[in-house]
Amino acid sequence: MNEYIKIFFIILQRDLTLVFRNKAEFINPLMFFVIVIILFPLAFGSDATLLKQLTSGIIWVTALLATVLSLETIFRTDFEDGSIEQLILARYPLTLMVSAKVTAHWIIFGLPLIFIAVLTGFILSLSSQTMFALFFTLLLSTPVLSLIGAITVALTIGLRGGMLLSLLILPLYMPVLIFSMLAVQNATAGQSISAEIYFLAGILVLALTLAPITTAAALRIRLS
Amino acid sequence: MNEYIKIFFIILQRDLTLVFRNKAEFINPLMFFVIVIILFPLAFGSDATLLKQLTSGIIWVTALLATVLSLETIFRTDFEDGSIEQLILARYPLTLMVSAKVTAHWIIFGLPLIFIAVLTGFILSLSSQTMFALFFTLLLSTPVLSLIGAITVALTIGLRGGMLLSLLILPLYMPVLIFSMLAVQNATAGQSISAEIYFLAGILVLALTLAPITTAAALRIRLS
Amino acid sequence: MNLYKALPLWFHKLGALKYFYEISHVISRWVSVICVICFITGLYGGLVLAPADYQQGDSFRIMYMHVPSAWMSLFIYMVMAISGGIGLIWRVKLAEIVARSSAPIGATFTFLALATGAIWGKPMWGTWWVWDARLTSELILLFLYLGYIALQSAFEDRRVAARAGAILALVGIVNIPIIHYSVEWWSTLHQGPTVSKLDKPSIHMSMLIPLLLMTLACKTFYVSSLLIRIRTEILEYECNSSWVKHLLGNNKNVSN
Amino acid sequence: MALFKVNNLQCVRRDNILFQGLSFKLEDGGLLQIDGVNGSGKSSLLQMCIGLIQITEGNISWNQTDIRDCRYQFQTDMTYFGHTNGVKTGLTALENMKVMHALSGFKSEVDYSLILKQIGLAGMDDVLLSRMSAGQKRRVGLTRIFMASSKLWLLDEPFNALDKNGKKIIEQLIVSHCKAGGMVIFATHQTMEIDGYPLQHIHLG
Amino acid sequence: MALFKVNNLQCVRRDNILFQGLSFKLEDGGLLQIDGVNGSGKSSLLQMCIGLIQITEGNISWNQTDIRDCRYQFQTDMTYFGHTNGVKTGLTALENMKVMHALSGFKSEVDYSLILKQIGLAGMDDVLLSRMSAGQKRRVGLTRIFMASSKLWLLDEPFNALDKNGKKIIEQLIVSHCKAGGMVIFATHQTMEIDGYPLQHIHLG
Ligand code: HEM
Ligand SMILES: Nc1ncnc2c1ncn2[C@@H]1O[C@H](COP(=O)(O)OP(=O)(O)OP(=O)(O)O)[C@@H](O)[C@H]1O
Ligand SMILES: Nc1ncnc2c1ncn2[C@@H]1O[C@H](COP(=O)(O)OP(=O)(O)OP(=O)(O)O)[C@@H](O)[C@H]1O
Ligand SMILES: [Mg+2]
Ligand SMILES: [Mg+2]
Repeated sequence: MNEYIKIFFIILQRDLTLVFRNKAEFINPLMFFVIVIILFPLAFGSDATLLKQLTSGIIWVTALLATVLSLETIFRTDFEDGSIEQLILARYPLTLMVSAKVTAHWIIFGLPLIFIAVLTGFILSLSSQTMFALFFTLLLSTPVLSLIGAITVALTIGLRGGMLLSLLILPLYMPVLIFSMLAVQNATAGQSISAEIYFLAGILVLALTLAPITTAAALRIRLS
Repeated sequence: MNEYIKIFFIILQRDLTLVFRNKAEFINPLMFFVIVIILFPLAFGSDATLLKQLTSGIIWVTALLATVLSLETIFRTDFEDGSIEQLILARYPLTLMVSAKVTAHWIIFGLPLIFIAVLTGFILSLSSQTMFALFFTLLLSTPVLSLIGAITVALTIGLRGGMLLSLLILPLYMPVLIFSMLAVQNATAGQSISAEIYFLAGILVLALTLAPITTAAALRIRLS
Repeated sequence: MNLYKALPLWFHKLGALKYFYEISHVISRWVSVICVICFITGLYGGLVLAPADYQQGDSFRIMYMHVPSAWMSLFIYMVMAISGGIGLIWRVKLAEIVARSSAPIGATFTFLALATGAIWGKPMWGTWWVWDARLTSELILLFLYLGYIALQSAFEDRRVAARAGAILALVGIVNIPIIHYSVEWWSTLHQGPTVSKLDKPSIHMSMLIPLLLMTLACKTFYVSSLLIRIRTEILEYECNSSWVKHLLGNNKNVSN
Repeated sequence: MALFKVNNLQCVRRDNILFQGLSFKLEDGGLLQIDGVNGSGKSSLLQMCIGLIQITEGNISWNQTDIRDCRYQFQTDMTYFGHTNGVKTGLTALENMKVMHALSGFKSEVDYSLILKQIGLAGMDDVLLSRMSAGQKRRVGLTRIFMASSKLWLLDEPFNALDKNGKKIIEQLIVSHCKAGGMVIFATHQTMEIDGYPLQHIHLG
Repeated sequence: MALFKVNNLQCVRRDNILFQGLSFKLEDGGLLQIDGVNGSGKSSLLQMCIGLIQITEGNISWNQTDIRDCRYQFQTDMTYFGHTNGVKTGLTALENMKVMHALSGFKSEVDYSLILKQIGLAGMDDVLLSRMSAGQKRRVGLTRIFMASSKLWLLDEPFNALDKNGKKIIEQLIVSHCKAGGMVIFATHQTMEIDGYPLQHIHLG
């Protein structure tokens, strides 16, 4: 068991090192997020009340798109340089290593995303209930996005065209999006959001237990 | 000269073959586009008049994001398998081959995008003036998106993290987005859009003449 | 054709990095003295001597920071793009270094313009931020700077990075006229040209002079901090050359 | 006493039968070279062993058990080194070695710097792999077999990109592994120099 | 009479001077092997020739002109084959050959199927490269030099992944190109068998 924890942290550290060495890669997802958020007002005109109404939706959709964009990096280079074979052939369960990689992705991507989304909400002066809902839904959903994303990436890795990924992934993300948006809308209307939060927490638990196993299986299938 | 035309078409054919062989890659960008368009009503709630007001903006932003997503493929595999070196070392100006590759990208991606955008507009029953503006702005802008995109891809190719690309590219796309949205808004309000259309046409001419040269230069720099 | 060959010759003379390293030290010292003088007098004139605005009261005084830094953000971008272009075409090392070193300063001024603008916007428009064309395009400028900096850090080789950055900066130049003319092309909340209408500035002298002083202070600040950055960059560029090794006592590896 | 056995194995790719009825076995100390022209199925055979290609007919067994039934045990006892190096160019030699060592199960206490020295990369511990030459990268990948505590090594063209000295180092390592009771199966187009250690051959195609 | 000349060339990578004051020249019919251990700078030298690495000191000239001043002419007269094959795995052998032929300037009329046969891939015209073995892919990449009408060939480890027969084919091609007045510079760790054709050596590192 102790050995497993050690392996988990070695893989985690490996992925984090790879990203932190290239500082740009760390900051870019956040920049992408911010830039896309800026795009929308340009596209929708500058009607302030309208924009305010849309803000939390925009933040959420953008978070989703940014995640899709960032996902491919989870396994791509490993696939290209043959590291993935070595992970599969290692003495330890692949599930363990997949979990470490997904955790790394969430640390690099999900955490800062939550932070910046909340910051954006603050700048665009959302109400505190909305902010609260935004924060909680993102906190519960970003790990789910990483976990589910990893499955589809594992399935499509090496197949040409990053688009296949988005195609598979976006439908899977819809339930998360729907419930999160419901929560945000309810919060904005001053209603309770505990039902949605419980539901999202349920999805999270489900994803946490099942997604790594599924991803490992998908990787094996993809490589054989 | 004749030889140049031949080379142009050989490279064009090569890129088109590569994509058509993998049919998924051809359909994916369009599916991505459609799915994202479906996501938005989920995020913004289903207030019909509000949605109608937002439709053209959503279509445009999504087209932009889909382009960013699709761009990486222009040079990535060439870079990985060493084809790009061979293109650079060929007897013909690199600008020529870059133009062929960008043309291929536009045929594969830009053309269907225009088609599907207009179709979406039709389904969501936009007014005919708005549709008209949407169609013309997309027709003039999608080549620009491919052309400018190619420059940034050439600069960032092989650097880890596809995010750097979006960071560099989105600011460069803003002028096009701004003017297109102005045109669409004016058209919806029943005003003339010729000024914006001229402006977009000007950008297109500029991009057509300068972008391939710049892309070729960027590729050389990236590889030295 | 002659210019194509003559210009780099002239530049190479100035561009002899060792020579530049030596004289820049003196120049930067004098420029910073001017900077401090202008800054103090400008601030005094702006915050104390200039009369309160009949519409805006005292809140207009933030102009003395906002307008110069907004101008600097555009100016430095031009410097960055042009010197990048020179480095790209004629392979002049000094021009590459100027472009590289300008980016962080330019980003800082852009940030300042945005921040002071937002602070000024609160009393004027009742909100920190609106999505109008001037504000948005200035924000895009910030991202151009940041993108340039990110691109620089993504390359291992400085010279390759400099040339890649130059291309990005040159392409991004389209944004500059958009920022400048945005107030005329779109109906925006932002103030139209008031100071920069050279023929007939629609601003009172007692307000104008401190503004000009502050502008000069910002310019000289840019020059002196640029020179300081250039000097460290030169050392890193030339870490293998004998004069740098000599300068550093010959026993340190400064490659990173 | 370990036993690696291939029984009546068939390999079909692109609707061609590459080989058929292939049987051989390898016991402790066995050293086997897979020969054959380009495209004869050497890499395919090795990939069947590690499960990257499905076995359609025949079977491969490890200690009398079909490898599909003892995948985990087999993976523990086996180290694979393929066409790709399986290293990250964004990490340094040392960081790569740490990961490889972890994946191989930390069984033995190893001195990373010493291994790098043995494989001819003395002092390159902290160099990023993206700044190494083709042969140097391959050497870093090969440190994997220095750190392995597994019985069976499967090596696909291990001498690719290596210079003469590098080749000799690996040859010696292979022989000493076999002498200590290990087994090695490898594919290469080059001639092995192993000072008379008994070498089996399988010829494909 | 063509002349390829390297004069006082220096190569610095990772702050190490790999070589310094390197000078040699090659005339019609010249065959030059670059020797040296892994990491001695063979690939770097070839990449300097084709402009993928900037030249910092010294120069390389082609027919008395610095190659940086006659890049276009030099590219026309030169064919490069590197560590990577420069082929698309999504295309068939034939489609790849057409593109390579076009890029090399269509100078000679060539029969694609015949060339494939000569290089040992008879009948594989319509096979996707993604379904070929390592050596077969490399062979498709090497058809480039069969179709080239250029004077100077720069080959970086051309025999990698090739079997003995493939190696022989390329060796013969190289020699006959030189006999016809061409020039070849190549880096390899393997021993060439060229039946006594005069072979120059440059030893790096
Ligand atoms: C975040 C908000 C703001 C941003 C990003 C911003 C940006 C800029 C920029 C980029 C310029 C330089 C334009 C050029 O030289 O072409 C500028 C100039 C100027 N700004 Fe702002 N601004 C903001 C808010 C404000 C506010 C609230 C006011 C006052 C009501 C203001 C007043 C001015 C004035 C008077 C000038 C000088 C115009 C001239 O004569 O050129 N700005 N601003
Ligand atoms: N991208 C790079 N950046 C910095 N240094 C590099 C880079 N690539 C290689 N080097 C260094 O340059 C030296 C020469 O590398 P090069 O690839 O030329 O060697 P080589 O002689 O071709 O070796 P091999 O036989 O392994 O192919 C090596 O010591 C290596 O560490
Ligand atoms: N992914 C694939 N799909 C279908 N067929 C393949 C695939 N890879 C290889 N083949 C075919 O299988 C055969 C054997 O390939 P394999 O890679 O095993 O050869 P090899 O003996 O390792 O050759 P080499 O010496 O070139 O490495 C080849 O004829 C090839 O055409
Ligand atoms: Mg093989
Ligand atoms: Mg090499």
